[in-house]
Amino acid sequence: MREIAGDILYVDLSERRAWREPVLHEDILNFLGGRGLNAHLLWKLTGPDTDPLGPDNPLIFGAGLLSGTEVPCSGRTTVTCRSPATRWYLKTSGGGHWGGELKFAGIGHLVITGRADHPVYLWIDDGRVEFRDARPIWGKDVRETDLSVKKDVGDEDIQVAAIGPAGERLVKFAGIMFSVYNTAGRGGAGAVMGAKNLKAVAVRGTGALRAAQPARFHEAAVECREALLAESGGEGLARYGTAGSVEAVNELRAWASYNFRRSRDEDVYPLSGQYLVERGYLKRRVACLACVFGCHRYTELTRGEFAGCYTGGPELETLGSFGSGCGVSDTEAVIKANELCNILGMDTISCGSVIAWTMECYEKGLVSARDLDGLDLRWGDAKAVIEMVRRIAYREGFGDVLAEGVRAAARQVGGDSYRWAVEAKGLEQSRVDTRSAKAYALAFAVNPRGADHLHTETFAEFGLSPEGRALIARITGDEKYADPCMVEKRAEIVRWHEDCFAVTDALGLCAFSSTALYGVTPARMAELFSAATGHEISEEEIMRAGRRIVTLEKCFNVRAGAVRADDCLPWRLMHEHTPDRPDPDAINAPEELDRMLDEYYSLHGWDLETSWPTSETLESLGLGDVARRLAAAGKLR
Amino acid sequence: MNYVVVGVSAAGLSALRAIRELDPHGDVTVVDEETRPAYSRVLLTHYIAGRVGERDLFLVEEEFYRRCGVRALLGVRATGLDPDGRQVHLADGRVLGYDRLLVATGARAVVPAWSPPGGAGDRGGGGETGETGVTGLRTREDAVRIRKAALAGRPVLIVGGGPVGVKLACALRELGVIPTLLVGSPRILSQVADREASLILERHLARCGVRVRCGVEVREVARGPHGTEGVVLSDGSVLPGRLVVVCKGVEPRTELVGGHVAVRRGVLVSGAMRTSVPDIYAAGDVAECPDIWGEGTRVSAIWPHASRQGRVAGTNMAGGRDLFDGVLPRNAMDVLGTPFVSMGVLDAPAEGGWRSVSRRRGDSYLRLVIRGDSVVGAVLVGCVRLAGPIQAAIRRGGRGWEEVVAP
Amino acid sequence: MEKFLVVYPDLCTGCRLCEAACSYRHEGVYSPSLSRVRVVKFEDRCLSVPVVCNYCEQPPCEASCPTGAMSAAPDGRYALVREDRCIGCKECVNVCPLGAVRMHPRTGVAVRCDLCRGDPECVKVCTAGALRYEPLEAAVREKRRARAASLNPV
Amino acid sequence: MLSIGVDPTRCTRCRRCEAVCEMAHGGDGRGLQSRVRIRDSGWPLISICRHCESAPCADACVSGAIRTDPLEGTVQVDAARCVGCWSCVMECPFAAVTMADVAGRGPRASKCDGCREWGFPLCVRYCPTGALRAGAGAGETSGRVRREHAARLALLPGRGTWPALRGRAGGGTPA
Repeated sequence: MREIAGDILYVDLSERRAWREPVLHEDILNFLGGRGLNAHLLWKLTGPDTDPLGPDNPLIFGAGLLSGTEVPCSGRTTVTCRSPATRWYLKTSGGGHWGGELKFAGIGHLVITGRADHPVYLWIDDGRVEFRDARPIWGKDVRETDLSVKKDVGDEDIQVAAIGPAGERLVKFAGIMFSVYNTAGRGGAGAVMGAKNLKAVAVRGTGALRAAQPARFHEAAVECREALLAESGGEGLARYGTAGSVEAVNELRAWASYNFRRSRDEDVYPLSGQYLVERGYLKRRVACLACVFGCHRYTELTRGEFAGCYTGGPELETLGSFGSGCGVSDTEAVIKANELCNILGMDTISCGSVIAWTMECYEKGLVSARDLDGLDLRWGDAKAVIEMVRRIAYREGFGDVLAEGVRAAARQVGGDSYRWAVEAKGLEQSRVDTRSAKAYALAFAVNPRGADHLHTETFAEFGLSPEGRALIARITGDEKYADPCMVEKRAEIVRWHEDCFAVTDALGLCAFSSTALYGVTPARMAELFSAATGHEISEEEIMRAGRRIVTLEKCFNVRAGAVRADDCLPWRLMHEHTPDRPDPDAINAPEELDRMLDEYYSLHGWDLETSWPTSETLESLGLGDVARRLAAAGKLR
Repeated sequence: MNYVVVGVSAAGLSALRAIRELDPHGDVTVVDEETRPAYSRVLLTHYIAGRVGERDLFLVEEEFYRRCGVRALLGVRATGLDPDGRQVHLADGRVLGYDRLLVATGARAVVPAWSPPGGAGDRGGGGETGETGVTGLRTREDAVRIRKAALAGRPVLIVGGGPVGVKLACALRELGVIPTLLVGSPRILSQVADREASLILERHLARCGVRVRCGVEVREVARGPHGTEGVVLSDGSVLPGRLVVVCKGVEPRTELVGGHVAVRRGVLVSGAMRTSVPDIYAAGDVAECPDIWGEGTRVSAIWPHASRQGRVAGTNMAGGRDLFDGVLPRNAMDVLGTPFVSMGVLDAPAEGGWRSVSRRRGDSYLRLVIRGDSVVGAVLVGCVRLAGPIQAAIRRGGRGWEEVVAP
Repeated sequence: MEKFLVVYPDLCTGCRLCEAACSYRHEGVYSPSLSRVRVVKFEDRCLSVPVVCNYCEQPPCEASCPTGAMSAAPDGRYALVREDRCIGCKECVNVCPLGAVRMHPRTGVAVRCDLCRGDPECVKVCTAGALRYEPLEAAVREKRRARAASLNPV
Repeated sequence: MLSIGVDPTRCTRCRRCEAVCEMAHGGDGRGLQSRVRIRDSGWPLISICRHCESAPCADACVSGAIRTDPLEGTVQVDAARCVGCWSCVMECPFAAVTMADVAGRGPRASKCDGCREWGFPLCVRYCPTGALRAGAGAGETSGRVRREHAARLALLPGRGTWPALRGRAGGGTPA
């Protein structure tokens, strides 16, 4: 089992100490690896009052259990810590090749605590740790950092995870960049890294991963690959990337435009994946480790105002947040903003959101041109958007306010601005207008890190693909529930998806392979796990492990003080209709959300009043220890 | 896994290391007649010459076996084998079970008929020189005895003009003794050198003060009141000397496995060092191996082969996979300042596409034996710098030798 | 028909499944450092290029090998490394103009592509079509068509 | 792990390597002590130790004088242990081991030590044409060459008209 899981490497930056511990057999069986084991480690290493930007907040990198193997789409790395943006639980996941390299170095999980007394970067050479001076590269952007570290180490084939200037300046939505353009973006993990004075983690791994039952594992992996390649949505994803569905989402009226004032944009073609291809912006498709699709993009601008710009992306979310979200339809400007976010090390969703919010404030007079140092931040002004991105990263002028996230900014600006601060739990909502997608709404509300789709991706509810409709039928008993406007059965749909998503994350697989495309089923994941570890696990058991992970994450928030009222959606989505969907249901009305939450908590066996998991629920999931800790804190009913 | 290694010299030792590398926890027992840890036989002449001290003869320190976690039964001879019961019988009555057995019993010196009993004895040496004045050169004791005698200024007669005899002659000469080399063949080094090289070296030896007598047969040892006084040659003449060293070559010690596994001159093994019986391996001087041309099998009693074969055997015994690429007979020595190297096939038959190419400048001599367009053997005297590249050419299949020896 | 391992670097997405497949096939484990095919990444440009043995007409690795360890299979259909002969001198590594020959980190012998003895695994997993095992004519035809299309866009 | 690479096609026989090696390791007037030798013709043109992973010279050494340094990965001679038996000379395919006279003791094996006291092989540093190369290891060397090659392939002008890298799987030249 150790051969596939790798060790846990602990690094204490304050003491400049590093040590390895084997991962416990039972922890793998309970929490699988990746996100699951991360959650377990975070729970053990923190208390209710851990300061997100303090030295005690551990920054935990967890490569997936199957990362580094031939299992398709298995290259994801989960970063876990307490979020500086929300102060709640944070798991955020990135692609690229860094996690696999960590595995090849014999390490599954990297736990970083403490704070270095001056900027350092870690050089992990096959498990040997070196603390290297990062003062010469402090301040450099991610691209330069990547090259400098590789040069410093003397090997260009290594993998680097780094933060940019935004992370150094503790921007609350700074991300950690893997392989330059793959972000663990949401929730400000980059700021946690910056607060530790840690510029980068460079890894070289020359070891090997061995499955416990190699032939069986190989067979299972081949089966997964073939199933994924047979998926109807696969080719589109490969050809046009995530942005291939921009137009479809727009037609579904789930396309958050103008800071969620609208849920449809007039012309989104320039923001679509098809446009990127047809106009030649797309230079190549890019794949994370072991991915069979390659939905990541690489774009270059060779002409025009931003000629010379090149970057990974843009993905759907980026096109949404810097594009329609800000009323921008200039593809090149979005690409430029994307490049800036990437090299400065920021989450594009949050960054676009805070700018869109500022635009609305500016329009409504709550923020003046003087506040913005003369910047005329009108809807659709692409250049102003780009300038604002830079100011946020460097915390210049009003950028300093926005760098704290939209909730804090709204508090500072005051007035009604909280109404269009589209965030929940302090995290800016991702680009799905949940007013037109009820399962998404529920999923966003219960997401322990805030309102986005990466805790639970319930893409199947749109019923866009035959596989998705079949899945809904399997969960609910009837294909008719594959309708995003329905409220019925949303709890079931969300719960199945969140279990599945947790298993997917824990194994290091990409969510696309199991919850947007469906080739990697829970049964297949159980088979992969069994063959990889030599420990037989059934489909039910692995899904139960997924629920154990989800529940433990919930418990982290409960211990930190979360109550039912925290499971909500942004004010705007709960109180304003969208003009593009006049029907009365197209809103996440509090009553409707309450109803779904009731169903959801009941289904989970959580207390309806507080939303806290009950003692029986925790015991039945084998989380008795957690129950006792919560009981001692008075958080258990 | 339970491993038994009989005989630890070059082959046994490298097998031991290979086994330990792959299987750190298996049970390993070594059995050897010597009471001290393994030493290097190749170094004996260098010891006599004073180039290495007695302690430097040992390949490993006393602690070695314990450090490797190996049970060492030293000073015991393995006397019998039961392949069906997977057991080795020892002279002291003990019985060892094994899962994998390595036979690395090496070779013993050939004892000529005229040698008195107790002289160059069947352990390849031994015997009380004070009594017989005759010894072989195979063990440490032999070397100590010869060195002592030489330092005491006793005249030494060396019987045998092979590599060991010549090396011993050189070593004694370095000590200041003037040895006499008695060679049965018409020339020295007749097995490992061609005629011209032999003559060059013979003349060089003579120039350096070694007395060389070729084409003479020893009939008996001449004894007098003070012990050995010399040897009587077949023509009746007597050559005086107080110590007679017999260097008539070696033969594989196959008696342990004889009758159980296939034996020709040595124990027949495959490239993986497996004998004809499962789980019994052989390596080193006792083994008879395919040659690099895959044309036949040969016993090759040289150091590099022994250590390489030992490693291959050990690796395969411990479950790894390795192959010995075949015997390429070769020799290198320093003949009182003149280096001499020979390798491969040395005689070129008159027919069948064989020929030889030679070059001589002063006492620097090079001869290649060519079959078809491929080099299959070489002799170098004086300047041996190209020996390595020529050997590589032979191993590669023999082509490209023209480029190697280009002037 | 004689088949070639053809690399279309343009199409490589850099997923490195070829490395996983190769190391699994040859060593039973997943390890890029044991893979005969390597994907070189220029990450700032999201650029990935698979590098694998070119099967040169006059292979410098074979010419430079002093022991004959680098040799073709008896029928000449694929390349071999005779591990029993390899002494680890790294000549082959140093002369290979592609960096396609490497040293096995554990055994210290050279490794290079053997085309999986005529059935390359890397090709089977390359969904992007960057690695193909096809007659040279097929590669040339595709190249020709692409050139024609670029001259006269349809 | 030191690795020294040789590209004879680039060698112009300026013999700077020999001179530098001579200065670094010999230079006491007892004749040429260089551990790298350039021949006027034949093979190998450049004789220098490659520091093999399983070095035949070390395998053949009867006195344990030649060993691989486990840390640096270099093959080193301990002249004090050498008995001058010529076995290593007979084994080295690159003719990289020679015998050098040690005062009063006769010829003893001598070969490249990777200039360990200098930290970097001087012959490589002073080779003006790149006929001698060195890296921290063969892995690094092949990695670098691979990158260079990949860069050539990838950044060819007019990317898009496949610079198809060919790989042959067949016996000999197609008829």
